[in-house]
Amino acid sequence: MSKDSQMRAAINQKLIEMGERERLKELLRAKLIECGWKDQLKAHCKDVIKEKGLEHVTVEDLVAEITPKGRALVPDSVKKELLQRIRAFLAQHSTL
Amino acid sequence: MSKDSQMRAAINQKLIEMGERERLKELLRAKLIECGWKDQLKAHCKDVIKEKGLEHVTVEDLVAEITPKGRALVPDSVKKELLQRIRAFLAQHSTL
Amino acid sequence: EEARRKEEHELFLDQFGESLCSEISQEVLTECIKDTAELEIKQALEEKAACLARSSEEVSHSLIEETLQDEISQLAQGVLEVELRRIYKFLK
Repeated sequence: MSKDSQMRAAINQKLIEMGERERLKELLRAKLIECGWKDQLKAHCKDVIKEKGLEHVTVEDLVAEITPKGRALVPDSVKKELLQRIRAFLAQHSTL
Repeated sequence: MSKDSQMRAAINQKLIEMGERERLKELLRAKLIECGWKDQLKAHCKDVIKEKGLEHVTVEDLVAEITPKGRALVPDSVKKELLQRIRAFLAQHSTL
Repeated sequence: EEARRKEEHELFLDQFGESLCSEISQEVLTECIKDTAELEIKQALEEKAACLARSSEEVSHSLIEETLQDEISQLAQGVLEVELRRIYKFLK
């Protein structure tokens, strides 16, 4: 295993052990609600269901339909904030 | 048109198309005789005629007088049976 | 040398940070999208069932009302005719 891979594995383990990975996921979930992303996604879901007809749409179909828009709708500010949190953690917990 | 109005229209159309609406009305007429509703209402009719006097009462007056009791006398079991028939029909034939 | 290692380390942290961000985002988005889709379909089905139940009751009520109107009208007419014939016979 290369030095980089070793370091990645070590940091990942630390993230999990310290509960930070879960906290980061929670942060993102909260931000996605706060910024209205979830509401926009729900509205898009309703549109797709109406368009295709409830009797013709499965969960898998719906996920396939809404995923592109779902990913596109995530505000840059939310991605930025997550990245900043991660960088802060890495700065604190990774050593040369 | 509201969703409920659309649904009602769709249900009625299906019932009519498959002749079920007529069958349900026939069923109801038969039940109204079977449970004594017709006899009770006939008796009530005669009472109203006696009370108002035959020379003073028209068919319209009579209908207006006896209708409230007519509605009240329909047994809950008959209403329930009709609703169950409709539900069973829709369960079998529904692409609503 | 120290500066070079530090620079390499910073670059590694940047790249790793980005890939971790992407990984966590992917995981959360996939989960949220699936949960939302499931919930929306479930709610739509429940709403439809409730609408069907309400509408069936209303259709049933209308059918009863329509039948009663016919029956009451016929009954009233019938009883009145019988009474009139009775009186007429009596008068004769």
